[in-house]
Formats: sequence, structure tokens, C-alpha cells
Amino acid sequence: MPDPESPLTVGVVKETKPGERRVALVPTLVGRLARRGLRVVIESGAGEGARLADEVFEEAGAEIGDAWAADIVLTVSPPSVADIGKLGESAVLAGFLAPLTNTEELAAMKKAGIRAFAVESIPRISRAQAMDALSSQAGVAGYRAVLLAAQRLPKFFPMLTTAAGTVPPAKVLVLGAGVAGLQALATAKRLGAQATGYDVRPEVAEQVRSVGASWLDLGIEAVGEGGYARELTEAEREEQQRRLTEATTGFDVVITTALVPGRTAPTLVTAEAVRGMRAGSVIVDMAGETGGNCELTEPGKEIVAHDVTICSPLNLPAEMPVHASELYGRNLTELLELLVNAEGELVLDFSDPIVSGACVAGADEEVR
Amino acid sequence: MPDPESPLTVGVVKETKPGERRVALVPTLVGRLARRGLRVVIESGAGEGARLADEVFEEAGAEIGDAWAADIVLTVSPPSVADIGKLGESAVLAGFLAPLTNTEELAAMKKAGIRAFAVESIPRISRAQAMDALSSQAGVAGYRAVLLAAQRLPKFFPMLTTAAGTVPPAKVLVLGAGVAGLQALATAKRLGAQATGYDVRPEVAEQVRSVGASWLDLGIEAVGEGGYARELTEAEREEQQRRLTEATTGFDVVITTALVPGRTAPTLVTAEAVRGMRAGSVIVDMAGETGGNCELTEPGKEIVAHDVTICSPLNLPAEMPVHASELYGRNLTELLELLVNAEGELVLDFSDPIVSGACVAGADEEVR
Amino acid sequence: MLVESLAVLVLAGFVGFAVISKVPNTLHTPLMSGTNAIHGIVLLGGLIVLGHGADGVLNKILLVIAIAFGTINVVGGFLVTDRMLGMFKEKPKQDAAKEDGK
Amino acid sequence: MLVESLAVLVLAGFVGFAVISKVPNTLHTPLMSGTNAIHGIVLLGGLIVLGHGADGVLNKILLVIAIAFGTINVVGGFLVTDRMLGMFKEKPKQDAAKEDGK
Amino acid sequence: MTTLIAVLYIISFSLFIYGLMGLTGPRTAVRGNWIAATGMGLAVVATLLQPGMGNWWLIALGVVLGTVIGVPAARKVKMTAMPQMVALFNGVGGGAVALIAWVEFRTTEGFQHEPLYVAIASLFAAIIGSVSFWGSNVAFGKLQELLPGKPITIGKLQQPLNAVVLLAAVVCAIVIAAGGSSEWLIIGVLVAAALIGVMVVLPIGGADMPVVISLLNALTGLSAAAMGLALDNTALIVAGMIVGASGSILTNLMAKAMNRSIPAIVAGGFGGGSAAAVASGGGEDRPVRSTSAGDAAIQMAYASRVMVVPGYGMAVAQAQHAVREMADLLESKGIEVLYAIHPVAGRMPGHMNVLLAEADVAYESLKEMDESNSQFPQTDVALVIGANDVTNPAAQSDPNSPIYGMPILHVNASRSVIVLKRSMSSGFAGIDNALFYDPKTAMLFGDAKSSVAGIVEELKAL
Amino acid sequence: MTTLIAVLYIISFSLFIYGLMGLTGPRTAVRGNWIAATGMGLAVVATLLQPGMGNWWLIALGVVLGTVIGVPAARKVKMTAMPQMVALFNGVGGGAVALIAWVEFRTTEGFQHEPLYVAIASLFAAIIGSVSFWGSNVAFGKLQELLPGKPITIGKLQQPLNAVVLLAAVVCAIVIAAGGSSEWLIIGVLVAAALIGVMVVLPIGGADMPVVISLLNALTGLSAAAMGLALDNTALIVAGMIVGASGSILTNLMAKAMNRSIPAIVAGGFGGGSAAAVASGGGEDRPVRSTSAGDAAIQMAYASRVMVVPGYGMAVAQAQHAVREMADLLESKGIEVLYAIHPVAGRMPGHMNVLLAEADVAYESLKEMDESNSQFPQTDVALVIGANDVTNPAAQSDPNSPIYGMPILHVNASRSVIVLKRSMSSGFAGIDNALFYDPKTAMLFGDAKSSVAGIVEELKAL
Ligand SMILES: NC(=O)c1ccc[n+]([C@@H]2O[C@H](COP(=O)([O-])OP(=O)(O)OC[C@H]3O[C@@H](n4cnc5c(N)ncnc54)[C@H](OP(=O)(O)O)[C@@H]3O)[C@@H](O)[C@H]2O)c1
Ligand SMILES: NC(=O)c1ccc[n+]([C@@H]2O[C@H](COP(=O)([O-])OP(=O)(O)OC[C@H]3O[C@@H](n4cnc5c(N)ncnc54)[C@H](OP(=O)(O)O)[C@@H]3O)[C@@H](O)[C@H]2O)c1
Ligand SMILES: NC(=O)c1ccc[n+]([C@@H]2O[C@H](COP(=O)([O-])OP(=O)(O)OC[C@H]3O[C@@H](n4cnc5c(N)ncnc54)[C@H](O)[C@@H]3O)[C@@H](O)[C@H]2O)c1
Ligand SMILES: NC(=O)c1ccc[n+]([C@@H]2O[C@H](COP(=O)([O-])OP(=O)(O)OC[C@H]3O[C@@H](n4cnc5c(N)ncnc54)[C@H](O)[C@@H]3O)[C@@H](O)[C@H]2O)c1
Repeated sequence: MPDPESPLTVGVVKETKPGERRVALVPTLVGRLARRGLRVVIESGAGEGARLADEVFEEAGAEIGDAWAADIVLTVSPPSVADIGKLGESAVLAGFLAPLTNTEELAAMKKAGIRAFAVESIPRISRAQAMDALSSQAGVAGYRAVLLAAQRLPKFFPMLTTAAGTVPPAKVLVLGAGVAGLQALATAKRLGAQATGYDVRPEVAEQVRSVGASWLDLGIEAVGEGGYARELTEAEREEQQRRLTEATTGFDVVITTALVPGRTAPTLVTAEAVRGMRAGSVIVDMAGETGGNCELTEPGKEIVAHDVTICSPLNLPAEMPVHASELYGRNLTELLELLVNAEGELVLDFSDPIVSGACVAGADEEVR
Repeated sequence: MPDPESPLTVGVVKETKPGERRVALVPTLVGRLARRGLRVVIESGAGEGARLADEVFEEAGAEIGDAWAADIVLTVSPPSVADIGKLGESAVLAGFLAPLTNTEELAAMKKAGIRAFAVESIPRISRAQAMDALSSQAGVAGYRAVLLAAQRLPKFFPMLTTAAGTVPPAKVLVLGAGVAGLQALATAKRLGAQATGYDVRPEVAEQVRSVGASWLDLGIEAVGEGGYARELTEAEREEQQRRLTEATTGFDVVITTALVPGRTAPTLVTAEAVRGMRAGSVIVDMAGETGGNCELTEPGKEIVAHDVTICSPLNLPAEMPVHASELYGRNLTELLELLVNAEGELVLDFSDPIVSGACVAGADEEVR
Repeated sequence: MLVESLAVLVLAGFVGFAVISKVPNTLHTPLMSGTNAIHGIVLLGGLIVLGHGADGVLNKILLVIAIAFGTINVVGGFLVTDRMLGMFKEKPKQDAAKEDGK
Repeated sequence: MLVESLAVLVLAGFVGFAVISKVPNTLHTPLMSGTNAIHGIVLLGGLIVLGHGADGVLNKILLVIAIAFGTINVVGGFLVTDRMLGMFKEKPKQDAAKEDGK
Repeated sequence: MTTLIAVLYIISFSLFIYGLMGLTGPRTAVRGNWIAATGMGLAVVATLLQPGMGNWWLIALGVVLGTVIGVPAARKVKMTAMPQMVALFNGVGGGAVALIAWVEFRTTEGFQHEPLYVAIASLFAAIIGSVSFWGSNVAFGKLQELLPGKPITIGKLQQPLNAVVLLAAVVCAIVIAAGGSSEWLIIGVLVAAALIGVMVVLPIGGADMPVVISLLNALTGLSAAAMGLALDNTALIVAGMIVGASGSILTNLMAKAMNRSIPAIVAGGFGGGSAAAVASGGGEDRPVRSTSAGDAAIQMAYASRVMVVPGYGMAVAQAQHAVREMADLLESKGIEVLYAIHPVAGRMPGHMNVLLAEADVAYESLKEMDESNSQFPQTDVALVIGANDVTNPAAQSDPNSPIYGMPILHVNASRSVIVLKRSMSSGFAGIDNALFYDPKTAMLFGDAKSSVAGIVEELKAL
Repeated sequence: MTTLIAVLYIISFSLFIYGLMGLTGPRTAVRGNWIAATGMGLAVVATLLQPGMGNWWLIALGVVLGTVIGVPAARKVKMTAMPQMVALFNGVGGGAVALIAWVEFRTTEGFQHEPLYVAIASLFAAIIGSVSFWGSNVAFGKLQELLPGKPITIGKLQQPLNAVVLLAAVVCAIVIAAGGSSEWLIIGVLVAAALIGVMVVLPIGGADMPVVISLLNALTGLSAAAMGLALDNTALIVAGMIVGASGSILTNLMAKAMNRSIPAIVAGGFGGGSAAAVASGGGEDRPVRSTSAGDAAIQMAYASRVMVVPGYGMAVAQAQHAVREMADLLESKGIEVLYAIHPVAGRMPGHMNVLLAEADVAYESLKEMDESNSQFPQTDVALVIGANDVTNPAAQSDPNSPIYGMPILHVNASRSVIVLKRSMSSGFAGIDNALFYDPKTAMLFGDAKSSVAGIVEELKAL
């Protein structure tokens, strides 16, 4: 099917979602794809948010053109139904596609015969680690969350003994110690705060300590499938809230990362807990997308309630577009290298759990 | 003269300068002044910016009232001529008064018979360290400058080796290694960046290394009086600029703190240097108040020039009002304890170099 | 005579005791081998008894064997120890690396 | 006789040599004092010579002095060493603190 | 003449002692060995100078025989077969003592005109010499795999039987000392001792053999000292006793380093207690080579490049500061120390970076995976600190492994590998790691922080 | 009987050796001393058991005299006067040897019927004993300040004069050995040796005295050994020789610890080289007590609370990691370790916090100035690491000082103070610090990082 004369094209589109400054590929990776026999087409201005000018892409060997018409289209955020219409027939689409929530868009893809690969759905097996965009972006988010909290806090993070008196270290609590949570703990500790972590999965305690933070033990466990946490029972949730509310009071900063994929985020910080916190304290709620871990969170906004600043940034990685794009681009490149063989032909091996797992549209037809 | 029945009052005014969130006294210090026989009067809402409600001050023993009418008035930023008019006759005024630049205000004070003490003018002798508000606020500023730079930089500060590739550490250059510069270096290093410091005073090299940073040696020296740097000669300045421009290119973040009190800030980062920096790099110019150390700086603004973000925050300490006010308040309290004797009487001992040094208005009459 | 010998015996014991205090594990085996070679000194016993004329064929045979045994102990012991200590010899590092490469 | 004594002498030298390998500085003086007490063993020489009957008043006087000297060396030496080692004794810490307080 | 000989003897044992001191340190060991050998040469010369020596041809015969057998044996033995060679050399030494004692018995008609102490010393020498000869030979047989390496016992009878044979030897000896002069008595002593030697060593497992050989070595030293008492020969007394004493200490050190107690080992030989069990955790019965902090230190101290491979275990142990200290020490000895950072080492992206930055490790010495892999072949020691999955060759070779396809650090391309972890248990992926069973690999068990601290201490002592 | 005595002698010298081994470690030292004393008791008893002993009354007289003088002297001497006491005890030991040798000469009519070696050994004992007696007495006199502590020389004549006197002693001795039996000869030997003793020690400065006393101690040991050879007494030979050998090593160790070389010291005595110079930097001639890492380690190991006082020097040396390691070690010994953080220690606000946080020191153990000052009186050791101005009492007492009025850490309220810095030079304020001259204070000179590393090593060795 593929013609060595006219190689497969990879399109990198300009993100349209407000505030999205990432881009799905960076110039250093263009050459790597070229070595696989792929031609990269960049939508003009795609790299602007990450301060990557079109020329830089061109220097690296890419063309500026209609990226939506390419054989393989790479995106950062899920395309709208309108965008999906711009895709060529039987095009391959890869990126964050939010398959669990964007049901309408998914239906559109299926109808248009698009073969769509959602990076969220790549199984978290060892071999797929290099394609794990959830991890790479969560790492960025965890780091940024701490910077945000430090900016908003009217106090120092580190302890300082000075001629004008001693300032105690800030106390930072991170709820949910996944990739983002661990990175947040490590960063807070680095900045000199007293970092404490909490998670429902008890085995995480060791990991929390392994970044030099301490562990908040509430005595509630919930381990689900595939390394993700399961949802808690009603009773458990109440108990957790009660104990957490008690514990939260003493902290200057609370960063929450507790997500259960596809479900509403659990409420970990109640309104009562916020009321109990000292004036000027800061909450960074990273679970805003699924409703937030704090009862008072207004997703995407920054509010002050009971003299506590509650931030709920929805797209922290986009605030650090250079490295976030670099990491994300490498994730996608790794994925493409699995979908395209050494001769530059698209070969979708649905017996590979990564391919079948990531494919959210177009798989059924091919497999049968 | 003073009446034990009607003790001296200390007034804490509400700051009016836009963005000024600090307050000249915090509740924990009210008791300390009371023990000296002083009554503290707070202007309503004075603590708002630092999230200190009037009630908190009242609980600590202060009264809400007309702070401008007090015997001793504490401020953070220099009062306007109008404000000076509100002061009682022969009132004592203490705070940042910018004596070298605010000549008009100073004249007004002298005319009104105010005895004014500028914390900037306190001699930097060992005994005065606890009153050294320049130092305490510079420490805050240095820390905040790094947070600001980290926020603006589209990259990670620390080095991270991840499944999606290795991210190199950010390179941070701090120009001017006084209190603010050293704190910035230490904070950048903490966050995982490769921190490098530079100053005209060569003896600072050891201090830069003592916070774990490295030293940029350009081979230019200029040591002035009283521990401050002297202004450079024309030739020296050109040579410095040339060499610095060369060195600056490789850095992701440049933080400048080079001030010579009362003079225009030296230009350390030329437009050419900015052009040479990588897209996305960040400059935080802390010398904006006296014109800035970067040629392209627009004081008080954040601009992007040649794809480099140049921030020039004029009041970094105000962004961290709780601890900044706490430290500043203690500086002022120490100063008051020098001006007021154990019986709560105002005793201005102009033979004390601190008192005579700090007094920028009202001294002449008393001394003679 | 006996008592002087006893004094010598006790002192030698203390020397042996004091000399071996902290030995890195890697040297345990070479050290064992080295002390092993030293007790080959029994060769001297064979030499003395045979040298002072042991009569009878059996005696002579036994003593020749004893001397041979003692000699093996001494000569073999020191040589083997030396080989074991190969890694601690003045290192012609590059050569060793080359040998590996061959 | 002499050679056996020589063997003993040499071995004793090795023992002395091997025993003192790494001594913390704080113990230098007590150790010096302790060895000092041990060479008070010269007392034995006085005992032997006097005990086996030295004739003449001067000899007797000299030997009594020698014995007295030796005794001082031994008795004083061990006692002084013990006092120096006071800090290393099973510490009744609280008492020491109290003493300071008094 | 006798004075000269005596002085030569004194010089020669001084050389032994000086040589032995040298043998306890890596830098002086080689020289120490040759100093001791010089002492031995001097002792032999001194002995041959004795007035009234004769039988020169026979003496020459014995010496030549010994040399012809000993030198090639020592030269040709493979490095791996060293321990059994030492056992053999030790055995013949013991054999020589036993033979000399026997001849002494014969030439003095059962020690009839000798002082009692000569008889006692000779009999002691005979017994210990014979035990050592036969015990060493059995040890040799086991290590050379001529005899099965596993413990061989005759069950419950072992202990009483050993006791009976020991009693027989002692009774014969007492009868001789009391005046008995029948040759069967001395033969009885020798044979009973031989039986003891065989029966005690046979039930001991192969893993404990080095300790047993060391013990037999110390015993041979004692027998030589006893022979010296009997012959009134200072050189024999001193050399034998030094070996006896230092050998005992050494045996103790070796047993400790292997986490074994000497009584337990010997009791095993006597039929009590159970024989050695090699440390194992994962239920695996493949052999694992475990090492000590001291050995790891020496191995690195004599390397020119060391690659540190940190993993989650370093983070759990919070060993980063200790690792930095170790690297500093090595670098001060002129050794290049690099860090191989695997992309997913630890439990979060950049986990190792965070920790190593905290410990102030220079960014330049952190090497990414690809660069590390090209460096390993020129690396003398790869020090794996609490890493597991990221070094597991199964990721490349076993398509059924859950980590198949993950790129790994090829640590076993380096000349030797030392793995620091607490047990044989698995890492995040929950699978076994063939690296640990590689003949190049030595395991240093224990918490990573204390293991590294141990290495640091040993490095300082070098 | 002689056998019993010989065996008792063997037991007694074994006790000496065992006791001496004990004396080298802080935990076993007290017991070691008493073990050695027991050995001495045994040796005396064994000697008194000798057949044919007489003169009991005189013996008793001598022993009683010695006890009556020795015991109170040892009991009452002040701790600070210990070194001169040791010198005195050592001197009388040497004196005893010299006297016995003299009597031997007299009773054997110049060793006329004795083997040559007895004569040589006795004469050696006489010379060394006399040197030791007189040398020790001069050392005592200097330390006790009966003689001026400064070097006393007679200029250029010193060296030739010493040589002449030495020659005289040797010539007299040779004449005796060759058969001379005039009593003047032995008196000549003793007097010449006495002169040497006096003349060699007089020119040596007070600071080197401990080394000299140790040297004289070793010499007395050798003289005892020589006396043992002459009297054919094993106990004397062994004990004397052990002291001779261990004393030499110890002298060497002491000289090294004080950064002096023995040849230089003795050469000083012989008129060559210049005499000791105490370490000093600031041109100050007030005495400063300097200490070693080993002593600092022991002092802290036996404390119950240690306060670390960090300053700019810790930052310059980047010693924070080493400090943490040291604190960990101390804490593992059950010692409380706190950090006294002065508000302006270092060169920027919070300088110490940044560094200590990097080294992962727990925030709870950092104490502010006021709290620290109330803790110092209950502190055994205040360890000042590169801090200077912030501990300078001039800030409180000297209104003319540039730092007058600055609050300081009252480190000298603690029981002892150890200051780590590179020299006597001043800190930021450029002024001298009286703390360094406080009798409670000991200075450990050197880069803070390596000094702390040294302390860590010593702590591990304890
Ligand atoms: N980096 C990431 O982002 C990330 C995220 C999630 C998962 N992972 C996975 O985590 C794994 C990382 O590999 P890895 O080699 O670093 O770790 P690993 O395979 O989990 O192995 C860690 C080893 O350290 C040892 N250990 C634990 N505590 C120790 C201590 N205190 N002292 C000494 N040893 C200790 C353990 O053995 P003992 O129990 O015998 O001591 C264990 O075998 C990979 O499988 C990776 O896929 C990585
Ligand atoms: N904290 C602030 O904000 C700030 C700002 C500006 C000025 N200051 C001033 O700085 C001073 C701080 O007092 P401080 O006691 O911390 O320091 P300091 O008085 O400056 O003394 C530091 C001492 O450390 C020693 N030192 C330097 N490098 C060393 C090394 N590598 N190893 C061991 N010792 C070393 C120096 O002695 P050697 O040379 O003999 O080794 C020096 O005496 C105060 O006077 C304060 O007023 C403070
Ligand atoms: N294959 C791999 O190597 C790999 C790579 C990345 C992540 N993972 C694993 O995936 C899992 C999740 O990773 P993630 O960072 O994306 O996490 P996530 O964003 O899915 O969840 C964040 C954390 O919140 C916790 N959480 C959920 N509900 C909670 C509640 N009610 N209270 C408190 N905490 C709650 C979860 O346990 C999780 O640790 C982890 O086990 C991680 O190790 C594996
Ligand atoms: N008494 C005390 O203990 C005390 C307290 C605080 C500060 N100080 C001293 O005061 C001095 C200044 O402190 P600060 O932090 O307020 O500094 P600052 O804000 O006055 O100046 C910042 C730094 O910029 C440097 N600088 C000036 N011109 C420069 C140029 N052209 N190029 C590069 N660098 C240039 C200066 O040398 C100074 O280090 C320092 O010496 C500090 O140690 C002393």
C-alpha cells in the first residue's frame, strides 16, 4: 500500500484549546521520524506557544503545510468534532483523546473511519514506559503545582534563621502520591518545605519516604486494578474525610492529585477543612478536571475562601511548554515507531497489547 | 515630658501604594511594644494585604483608630506629601523613606518638624543587623525572584532523567551577589538548577561558593565604601558589558540584583546579550527601581523581547506579605526599642551612630 | 630449657595474635596461604633428625618423605600465595586490560 | 642462655611494636603512664640483688634506695594512670553534672 | 657456631613476623610474602650449618622431590582451584610433622630417655599432624570434586564413633608417655588421628571448607610448635606458634565474614547441628556469590573506572549521601566514578536525579542509558545500588517477561558487578533477575545505606 | 620452685601484654591498667619466692619507703600536673636501674667473673638508667616551673660538649668491659650519663616535653630489659623490652600528633635546629590549646549533649554533609546533638538553614539563639564549626568593638568548647576572638570539612 516515492506524512497541528501552549512534536524529533521514512508537516504557528518558530521546524527538515491532511495526525488535546472532519479518510490520529469522557468525538472518529490512538489508554506495562504521556505530563504537573503553591503562599517554603527572627518551614501536604504527587513531594522538599504525603494505596508509603518526605498514615486502603486506585466505599470515604479534615488543619499548603480515571474525583479536602486552615494557606487542586479533590474547588479558577487560596489549574503542563512538549513529543515518537515499521509502512499489530490498548477507534474493523 | 498615664502611641498605617501588601507591624509584636509601655494603634484594614484581619490585631492588644495621629508612625513605603500633612506635630516617622530620591517629601517632613527615621539609612554595623530591613527584604526578594523565574521559564529547573528522555538542568546566572543575590543563588541551587554568581566585589566569590553555587570570573573589581559597591569607570563598564554579554548567552535564567544606592543601576545585560539568549529564556531584573540592569527592562512590567521574557518586578517582598511583614515588623520593633527607653519615653541619643545615621529629618535641630 | 621455650612459645602466640587484627576479606585466603607456607618450617625438623643420622631404612624413607612434604609445603605455599596476590602487584593496568581484550 | 634470652627479647620487641598500632590521642598520655608503670619491674632487680645478699653498707643503702625508687615507679605509676583514665570509667554522669553544679 | 645458628634463627623468625605484618595489607602483601620466604630460606641454611649434619644425599633427595612436585603444582593450578591447593600443601606439612614424630619415637625407643615434656610434645605433634594431613586431604578431595561436596555422615553413629576414636588416640598416647614403647602404640596414635581427621571433615559442606582449611592450617602450626619444643628448636617454636595463633584469629575472621560460627562448623563435623546453608531467598537453588564490604572496597580501590547504577533501593535506603562520600573517596584515589541513570529507575520520573542532586553529585557525572551502555565494557566495577528491573537481561531475552522490550543497563558488560540489596527478592516488576546469578556478579546483602557506609569505612582503612 | 617462678613470670608478662592491649582503647583502658598492675604484683611475689632470699627487713624498708612516697604523690597530684608526675616516676625507675647496675659492679668487682654480655648489658643499663633519671628530673623541673620552661642552651658549645661527655661515658664503659675494675670508672659512667641527661633535656622547650618524657620512658624500658639480660630474668627482659618497643612507637605517635619530628626535638637538645614553636597565627602570644580529631571524637563520644555551632566557615568548606554524618554517628551512640543557629551566621539570612536542609538535618534539632543560650550550660561539648564573630564575647564586653551590641551565642557556658577553623585569623568583622584563648577551648585547625571527616573516622574507630 505505501509508496516509497510518496512517504507517509505526519501532521502536527496547532492547538486551539485556550491556554494550550504545548505542541505534539519538537524539531529535534523531526529527524528521528525522517529516519523512519516519515515526512513531517507542521501547521504554521503550531510551535508558537512553546516558542518554537516555524523556521526552526523547517531547519530540522519539516514542511509547513496542512497538517490535518496528513496520514498520521498528532495532537496534544482532543480534537473537536469539526476538527475530526478535517482528517483524511482512514487517517491515523494520536494524542490525548479523553476516550472515557469525549464520547461524542469518539463516535465521530469511528464514523469517519479514523484510526485513533489515545495515549491515555496505553497500558502501563514496562515496555510502554517510553510512550507513557500520562507519566511524563504528570511529572511536569507535579513540579509546576509546587511552584504555583510557592508563588501563592505569602510565606517562605524554607526555614530561615535571620537577624530579624526565625521563619519556620512551610508544611506541605500532598494527597495522592502517584507520579505527580511524588514529583510534588520531591520538589517541595527541595525548596525546603516539610513535605508529607498521603495516598490510599499503603505500599506508596515507602515511595513517599524514598523521596525524603514523610507519610501521613490514616489507616484506609484501597487498591484497584492495573496499579490505579479503586473507588472507595461510602463508609470508607466518610471516614477518610473525617480523618483528613483533622490532619489538614496544620498545613500551609495542600496539593491534591487524587484521580480515579473516568470517575468523579474523591473529595479529600472538605469545606470544614478549609475553614480550619490558617489564613493565607494555599490549596492546589490538580484533580479539577474531574471535579476536584477539594469541596470548594472551582475547576480552572483561583478563588479565595475562608482566607485560603484555592487554585485549580486545569493544564499545568501547558505552563511549561518547552519541556512538556519535548517529553510528550518523545512519547508520541515512540508510539509511532511501534505503528510504523522500519520501511516506513504503517503496520498495526493488534496482537500487541499496546497497539490494541491504545486504539480507541478503528480497531474493531481491522481486528476482525 | 511623657506622661505614664497617657503612654506614647505607635501608629501602623494602611499602605496605599498599589500592590503593597505588606504592613509595618504584625500582631505578635504588639505585645512586645506594650511591654515597653507603648500603645499600638492600627489603621483599619492595614493588615488586609497580609491577611491579617483587624480583629487579630485587636486580640493581640492593639486598637483600631487614627494611626496617622500617633506619636510614632510606622510605614512600609514612603508617605506622600499629603500623608505627611496628616502627621501630628513633632511626630516620629519610621519606615522606608527613600531619602536619596524622595527629596520633596523629605523637605515636607523637615518643614513639618517631623523626626523621620529611614530604615535604608541605618548604618550596616553588626549591632544594627536586627534592624536591617534592607537585608531582611532583600532576602525575601531573592527567594521570590527565583520563584518568578521558575514560573516564567518554559523548562524544568532540575535535571530529570525520565522514560521520555533526559532534561538538562536549567542554568541560572545571578548578577550581583549581595543578600538578595546570594539568596537567589541558594534557592536556584535548591530547586536543582546549575547556579552561577557574579559580582564586581571579588571577595564575594567565596560567599557564592559557600552557598553551593559557582563563580563567574570576569576579572573586574570595584569595591566601595561601607561594604557597598562603588560605581565603575566608563572603561571598566564597557569591558564588563562586553565580557558579560559573551557569558550570558549560555544561561536559561538571568537574575540581576546590582544596585549602587542612589545611582542609576549599571547595565549588565545588553540588548545584544538578550538577542543572544535562547528563545524562552527568562530575565528577572531586580534593579528596576533605579532603571534596571538590563538594557531592555521596562521597570514594573513584564515584556517579551527577542523571545526572552524580561520581568522587572518593583516590589517582590510585597508578594510574600506574611513573612515579609513579620521580618520588617521585627526590624522596626528593634529600631523602636532603641528610640524608646525602658520607661516608655522617647529618648533620641544622636551620639549613637544608628540613631544619627537613620535620622533623615529633624536631627539637626535636636543635635544643636 | 623448657621454661625458656615456654616463654618463647607464649610470646610468639601474642605476636601471632597481635599481628592479625583487621584484615580485609580479600586478603583472608592469601594470608591463610602465607601462614600455611610458614608452617612448612617443619622441614627443619626433618632436616635435623635426618641430618643427625637416623638409622634404619624405614626411618630414612619416612624422613625423606617428611622432607619432601615439608619442601612441598614451603615452596608450593609461597608460590601459590604470590600468585594469589597477583591483583595487588604493581599494576601494569593497561596490559591487564589488553589481556582481557584479547 | 644468652641466645634464648635474645629470642625472648626480640619477640617481646615485636609484641610491643604490634600492640601499639592506632591509639587515639587522648590515650597517649595514659598509655605512656601505663608503660612507665610497667618498667617499674626494675624493682625485681633490686629485690633479687638485695635478696641474694649484697654485702657492705653502701651496697645495702644503694639497693634500698633502688627498691624504694622501683616501688615508687610501680605504685605511683599505676595509680596515676588510673586517675588519668577517670574519664573512661563507667560514667555516673548525673553525679559529675551535679558536682559541676555545686 | 650454635650462637650463629641461634642468631640466624632469630633473624629468620623476625622476617616471618615482619612478612606476616605485610600480608595483612593490600599494598604490602606481595612484599610481605617474599620477606617471609626469605626468612624460610635463612632458617633452612642455618639448620644445614648445624655441626654434625650428615645424610646429605638423602636430604637433597627429599628437597629435590619436594621441589619437583611443589613448584609445578603451584605454578599450574588454576586460580579457581587455589583453595584446594592450599589444603593440599597444608596437609603435607601436617604429614611431615606426623612422620617426624614417628621417626623420633623409633629412634628414641618410645621416648624412653627423653624428658617427659619431649614425649608429650612429640605425641601432640603426631596426633595433630596426622589429623591435619588426613583432614586436609579430605578437604582437597571435596573441593576438587573427587569426593562429593555435600556433607557425608553416617547418621547418629557419627558422634559416638568420633568420641571412641579420639579416646583411642589419647589412650595410646598416654601409654607411650607413661613408658610404653611398642611401635603399635604410635601407629595406633597415628591411625586413630587419621580417622578423626577424615571423619570430622567428611560431614562438612563445601561452603564451609575455606574455614575448615584455615582451622587445619592453624592446627598444623601448633603441631610444628610442639615439634619445635620436642627438638628444642626456637625457629620451629616461634614460626609454628605464630601460625597457630594468627591462624586461629584468621579462622575466626573468615567464619565471621561468612556469617558462620566455628563451633557450629566443627559441631557439624562431629555430627551435631546442621551443615552449612548458603544464603538464599527466592527459593532459587542456583548459586549466588555473596561478598563483603571489605572486598567490594578493595575491588573498587584497584579499579580505574567504577559505574554506580542507582535504583529504587538507593532511594528507599536514602543512601545518596553515603554514595557521594564513597565516590569522593574513590575519586581521591584517582578512580573515575560515573553514574548510570536508567530512565525509569526509582518510582517517579527523575527520581535518581532528585536524590543525587540533594547529595550534590555533579551533573556531569550522571550518564544517560545509551552513553552508560557504551561505557560499561571499559568499566572495571559496576556497583548496582538497589536497582533490579532496570538491569534485568530478561527484558531483552525473554519475550514472556512482563518487562520484555524495556531497554536496560547492560551492567554485565563490565568486568565485574557488585549488587547491593537486602535479599534476593524481586523489584517492581516482581520477577527474578538472572544478573544476580551471573558468575561475574557478587551480591552485597544488606540495607544499601549501611552497605555503602561499610564500603566507605573499608576504603578509608585501605 | 624455679619452674614455678618461671611459669609465674610467664603469666605475669602475659598480663602485662594483655593489659597493654587494653590500654590502647578507651573502653578497656581502665581494666587494662589494673590487669597490668596484677601482673606486676605476681612478678614481685614470684621473685620473693626465689630460694635463698634474705635481707627481708631491708627489702621491706625499701618497699615501705617507696609506697609511702609514691602513693600520696600519685593521689594528690593535680590533673594538670600529671605529665611532670609521670616524668618523676619514670626518672626514679631509671635511677633504680642505674643504682642496681652500680651495686652489681661493686659486688662482682667490675664484672670480672661474669660473661662479657653481662658486663655489656649492665653498663648499658647503667648509662641509660642514669640518662633517664637525670633527664626526667630536668623535664619535671621544667614542667613544674622549678626550671625556666624556655630552652636553655650554652650556645655553640652545646654540641661539642655533649659529644665529649658521651665519649667519656663510652670510654669508661669500654674500659670496664675490657677488665677495668676501679670504682671510679663506673662512677665516671654514671656521672657522664647524668650530664648527658641534663644537657640534652635542658635546651628543649616546654611544648615538646611530653614527647621527651615518652622517649625517656622508652629508654628506661630498654634499660630494664638490659638489666634483665644481665640478671637472666625473663620477666625483666620481656616487660622492659615491651615498654621499650611500645614506648618508641608511642613517642612517634605523640610527635606526629603534635606535628613534630623526634629527630628535630632531640637535635634541638643536641644544640642543632631550633626548639619547638607553638602553632600561632594572629601574632598573638597568648597560649592557644590545639587538639586533634581523635581527641575531639573521644570528648564527644563521652558527652551526653553536643551543640554544633555552624558559621560561615562550614559554608566555605561545604562541610554540611560531613557534619550530618558526624551527628548521625553521635546520635547512634545515644548522644543528643543540637544545632545552635545564630541569626547572622554566614553571609546571608538563613545561610545555615539552606546548607543544613541540603544535608537533611531535621528542622527540630535547629535551635534559635535564645534557646541555644539557655541550653549551653547543660552542654558537654560545643563544637564551633567555622563560626567566629557570632561567638565573640567582645560583642558583650567591649564597647569599642565593631560588633559591640550584637547578641552572641554563649558557647563558653558549656563544659568544653572545640573550635574548628583553619587558622587564628579573624572573621567578617576582622577582630580577634577571646573565646579561642579561653582555657575551656581547644582549637582543631584545618579545613572544616576535612576536620569533621577526621572526627567521623575517629568516632567509627572508637
Ligand atoms: N521511574 C518511574 O517513573 C517509575 C514509575 C513506576 C514504576 N517504575 C518501575 O520501577 C522499577 C524501577 O527499577 P529499579 O531497578 O530502580 O528498582 P526495582 O526493580 O524496584 O528494584 C529495587 C530493588 O531495591 C532493593 N531495595 C529496596 N530497598 C532497599 C534498601 N533499603 N537497601 C538496599 N536495597 C533495597 C530491592 O531488593 P531487596 O528487597 O532485596 O532489598 C529491589 O529489588 C522499574 O520496573 C520501573 O518500571 C518506575
Ligand atoms: N548572615 C548574614 O546575613 C550576614 C551578612 C553579611 C555579614 N554577616 C556577618 O558575617 C559574620 C558571620 O559570623 P560567622 O561566625 O558565621 O563567620 P565569621 O565570623 O565570618 O567567621 C568565619 C570563620 O570561619 C573560618 N573558616 C573559613 N573557611 C573555613 C574552612 N574552609 N574551614 C574551616 N574554617 C573556615 C574562618 O577562620 P579561618 O580563616 O581561620 O579558617 C573564620 O574565622 C558576622 O560578623 C555577621 O555580621 C552576616
Ligand atoms: N508502568 C509503570 O511503570 C508506571 C508508570 C507510571 C505510573 N504507574 C503507576 O500507576 C499508578 C498511578 O499513577 P499516576 O501518577 O498516574 O496516578 P493517578 O493520577 O492515577 O492517581 C494519583 C494518586 O491518587 C491516589 N488516590 C486515588 N484515590 C485516592 C483517595 N481517595 N485518597 C487518596 N489518594 C487517592 C492514587 O492511589 C494515585 O496514587 C501508580 O501505581 C504508578 O506507580 C506505573
Ligand atoms: N552588617 C552586615 O552584617 C551586613 C548586612 C547586610 C549586608 N551587608 C553587606 O552590604 C553589602 C551589600 O548588600 P546588599 O545585598 O544590600 O547589596 P546591594 O543590593 O546593595 O547590591 C547588590 C550587589 O550588586 C553588586 N554590584 C554593584 N554593581 C555591580 C556591577 N556593576 N556588576 C556586578 N555587581 C554589582 C554589589 O557588589 C552587591 O553585591 C554586602 O557587602 C553585604 O555583605 C552587611
